[in-house]
Amino acid sequence: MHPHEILMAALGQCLAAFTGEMHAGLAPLFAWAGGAGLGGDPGLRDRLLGVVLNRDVFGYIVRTFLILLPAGLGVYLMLPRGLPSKQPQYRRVGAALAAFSLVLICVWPVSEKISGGAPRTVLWLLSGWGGSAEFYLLGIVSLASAVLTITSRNPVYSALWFSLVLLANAGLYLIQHAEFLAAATAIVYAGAILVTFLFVLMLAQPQGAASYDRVSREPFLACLTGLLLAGVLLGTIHYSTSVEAIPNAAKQSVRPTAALARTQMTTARETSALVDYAQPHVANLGKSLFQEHFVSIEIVGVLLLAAVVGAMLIAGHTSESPR
Amino acid sequence: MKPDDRNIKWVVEPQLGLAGRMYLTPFIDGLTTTARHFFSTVAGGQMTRQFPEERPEFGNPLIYRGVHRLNKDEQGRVKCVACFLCATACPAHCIDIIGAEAPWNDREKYPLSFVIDELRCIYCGMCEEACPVDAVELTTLFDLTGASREEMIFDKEKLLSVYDQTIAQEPMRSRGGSGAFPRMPAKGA
Amino acid sequence: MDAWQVWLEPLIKIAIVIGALQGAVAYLILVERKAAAYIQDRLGPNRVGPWGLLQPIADGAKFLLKEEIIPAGADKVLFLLAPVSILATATVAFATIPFGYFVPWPGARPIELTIAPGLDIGLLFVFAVGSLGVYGVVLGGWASNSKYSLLGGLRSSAQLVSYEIPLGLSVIGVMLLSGSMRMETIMTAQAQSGWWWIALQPLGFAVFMVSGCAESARLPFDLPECEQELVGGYHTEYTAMKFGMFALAEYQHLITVAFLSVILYFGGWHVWGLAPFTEGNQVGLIGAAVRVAVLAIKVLLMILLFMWIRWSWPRFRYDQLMTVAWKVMIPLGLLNLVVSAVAQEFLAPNDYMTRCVLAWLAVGGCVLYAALFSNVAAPEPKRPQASPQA
Amino acid sequence: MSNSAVALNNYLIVGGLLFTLGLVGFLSRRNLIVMFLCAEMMLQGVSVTLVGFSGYHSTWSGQIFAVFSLAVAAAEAAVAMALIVVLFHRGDSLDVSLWQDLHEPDQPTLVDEQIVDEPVPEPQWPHLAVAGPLPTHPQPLTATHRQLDSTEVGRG
Repeated sequence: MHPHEILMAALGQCLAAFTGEMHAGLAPLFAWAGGAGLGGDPGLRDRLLGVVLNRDVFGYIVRTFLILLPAGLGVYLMLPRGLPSKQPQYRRVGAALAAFSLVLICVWPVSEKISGGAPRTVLWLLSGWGGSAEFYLLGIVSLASAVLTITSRNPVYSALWFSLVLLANAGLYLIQHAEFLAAATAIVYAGAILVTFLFVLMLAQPQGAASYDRVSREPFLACLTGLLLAGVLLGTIHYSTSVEAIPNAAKQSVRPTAALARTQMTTARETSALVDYAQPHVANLGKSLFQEHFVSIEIVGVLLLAAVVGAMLIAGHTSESPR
Repeated sequence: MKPDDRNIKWVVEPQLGLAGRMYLTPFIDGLTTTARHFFSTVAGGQMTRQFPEERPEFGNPLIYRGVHRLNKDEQGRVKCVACFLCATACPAHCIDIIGAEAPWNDREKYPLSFVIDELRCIYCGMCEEACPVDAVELTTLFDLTGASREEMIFDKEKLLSVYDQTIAQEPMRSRGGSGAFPRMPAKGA
Repeated sequence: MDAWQVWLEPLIKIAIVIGALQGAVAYLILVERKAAAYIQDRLGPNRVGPWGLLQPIADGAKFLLKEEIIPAGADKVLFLLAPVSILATATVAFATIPFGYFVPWPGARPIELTIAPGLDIGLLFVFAVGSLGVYGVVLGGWASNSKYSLLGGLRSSAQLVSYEIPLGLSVIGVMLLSGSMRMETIMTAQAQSGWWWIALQPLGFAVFMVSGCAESARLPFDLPECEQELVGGYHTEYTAMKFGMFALAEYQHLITVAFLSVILYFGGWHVWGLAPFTEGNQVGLIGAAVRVAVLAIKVLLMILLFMWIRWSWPRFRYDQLMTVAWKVMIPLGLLNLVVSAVAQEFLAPNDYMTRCVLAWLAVGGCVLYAALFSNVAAPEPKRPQASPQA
Repeated sequence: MSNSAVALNNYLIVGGLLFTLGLVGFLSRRNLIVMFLCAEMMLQGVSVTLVGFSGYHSTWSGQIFAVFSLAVAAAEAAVAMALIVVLFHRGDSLDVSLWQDLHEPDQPTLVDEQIVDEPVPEPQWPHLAVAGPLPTHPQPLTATHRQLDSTEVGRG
């Protein structure tokens, strides 16, 4: 099949899924439109409709694709593509598309059957806005700066946006009571690794953008790959964590709350390691780290030592190497 | 430079003791020195000169190079003969002279305008050295301030007024005293 | 909790801390100038107000009113972002500095005099935020489009990243002794044991002081901005309030280090004899005032010590700086850590005397070792071939 | 769907998107350091996922995994930095396509597209400050030494 036809078919499927979820009445129309791209094969059309309406995992994935499509397009537009001079309109359009996609991820309503009646979205802490505002803020900051990291023409800006990603992630860790990890991320990643890379960057490219920073390798294929990966990942996540999609037998294995987990689903050893937020956090983390994962700690220590020795060996020869 | 030159004094680095090699004694020495100065100052000991209230004393005002002045002769006329030697000698090109026919008999020319840009001047004293009649001299006025660049460009009247201000404390440095330029034979004479 | 408790109380605390901090910085600059003047047999600022007491206000006005210059070719966004980021990180570090909490009147809800109380990683938080301060320096250096600034920024980033390691190592001993990273707990542990950790952690304190000096770029370690080589280092091109922000951040770093050293090694608000006022977790108004006063006095003394050091010692050379970090301070920090861990493992929890003896033995061992084997500071003096006077 | 499941869902989504964005960047960018940053971003995505799972299961394991991945990232950074420095010294450039002759023999070579040069703005040199205005002469003269000077010294 010609790639063009595949694309048309995929678009049709997306449209079908989109409308099938929200406006079941319009679905056949769009499904037909999608099917028309395949030559009007009624059997295929029916299968598509079945996929969409049955809400199996493929349906979730298709809908996720639809949500992510503007983001993929936006990232493609924002990536440096060797355009003659600064062409901010491309970046602006791309940024608008990506932001639109982000908004879709945030506010796209889940069907009432899945959410159990309450108006809920794909990305929504069910406790309501009170508990989720921080998550929204940090998550959006993290994702937006991630997009800017990979699309900035100036690598220094890339590094800075990545530091913002790290800080937002540290905030996300804090929400999940991973205080030590948050501080460690800030110290190790943002404070040491990234600064060292900024160091090299400023020594290597004091002028900022170089010619190879203004072009990308195969931006379209890269974005397509990313779109596929993200679609499959998010669709699967969405499908597997929605209650309706899980059969009754498997529903038992979903642990709705930590309290339930404590009573029902854990072995004795896990119970001892359960997080009690009233206790000092770091002490318990350390206990768990050095009692249950002691060998791993040693191995990581050896790894770090090997990395340091290796780095010195590699970088120590720079002065002798031919230029 | 020859190592066995008599005039070179070779300083041998002091050998540091055990504590010195660990920076301990130098650090403690430094701390005690500063503490001693701190407390002696607090107690009202020796202090630097409090400048605007206390004026500095010059060891030898004759070799101090401050603001210029234009000297006058006994009759109160400007001594300068507009020979342009100072302007030529000036490495900073800060002297601007316009000469004119002298209205007096004892010289041919006199400066119609004599301007020194005190901001451009580097106070090297070359003009003083170059002057054949000891007309331009550097005084001990050192705290020269002004609110604008224009104010710091001294013209003839200002330079003469510097002479009036400073002549009491600083007599002319001229060797002969009269300082009159030996009269040239008049034109055509 | 009521809404006002959730929102208003932290806001008030933040306002108090930031206001006190800026005022303290302004007057500490005056104190430093006075101290420097006395050390150099001068009088210091004495023109604005009695004894120069209004000098900080005049300085502040000058900072605000001077011309803002953005150099040609500078990256404007980052150039403006750098001072903001460095000042922000320097200020945020104070979020977990505790001043204790008190019950304003009997039966009332206790008020914690900390912006972010109950953060379990208090000490780690300060380090994390402090490590982000490097960005301001690096960005300021790079965005200025000036060689001097770039060199200053590079130097300083290497210095700050290097000295973070001994700084982190040195406080682990304190964490082991107190069993917590919370600064309240660390102070309580010292108050309960009656020992200040300086007695038990002399090596750790030495490493902490040196690394803290280096982290706040105070004079023996002010390589990033040494005037003789780099004009002004990373803030060469900064003018007016942007430069003022750098100066403020520098002093805030100093105050942070002083606070940390007092809290970690000098018992925080604990003083023998004042225990009746400050005992227990919940104290009244007087107790809280005494605590804050004791803490403030200790911190002030610490800052004066830093100032004294600044005007007494010359600057390290850059290779000496790195040597001190990697070859002296990190091994010392590791040694301190090992000694503390061994003592913690094998000694009774309240056997402070043995710990003290062990720690000072370790110091003695280090001194002995350095005296016998150190050649860090004594390079072979270079002499000309011909002997001077034969 | 319960609270913790949704929280997990959210963390998985953010983690997955971070991973994807890192992948896209790694595939498309050509600067070695930016590629490295993108790899780190993929690790961050994994860390977010792990922390989400840690919160969901109320155990430490996820966080401990994330701590380990942090340590591995640090080790990776050290080696990657050394490699990048060496490569930069050899090629005087951070462009990864300089090293594409390391690929397998049957792979196509990346041909650089025509990059339109960006117009480099003229550097703005600083102007020397004028030392002072010329004095007003009492009478116009034809040529004084000062006028000669002003051409030589470039004053005014």
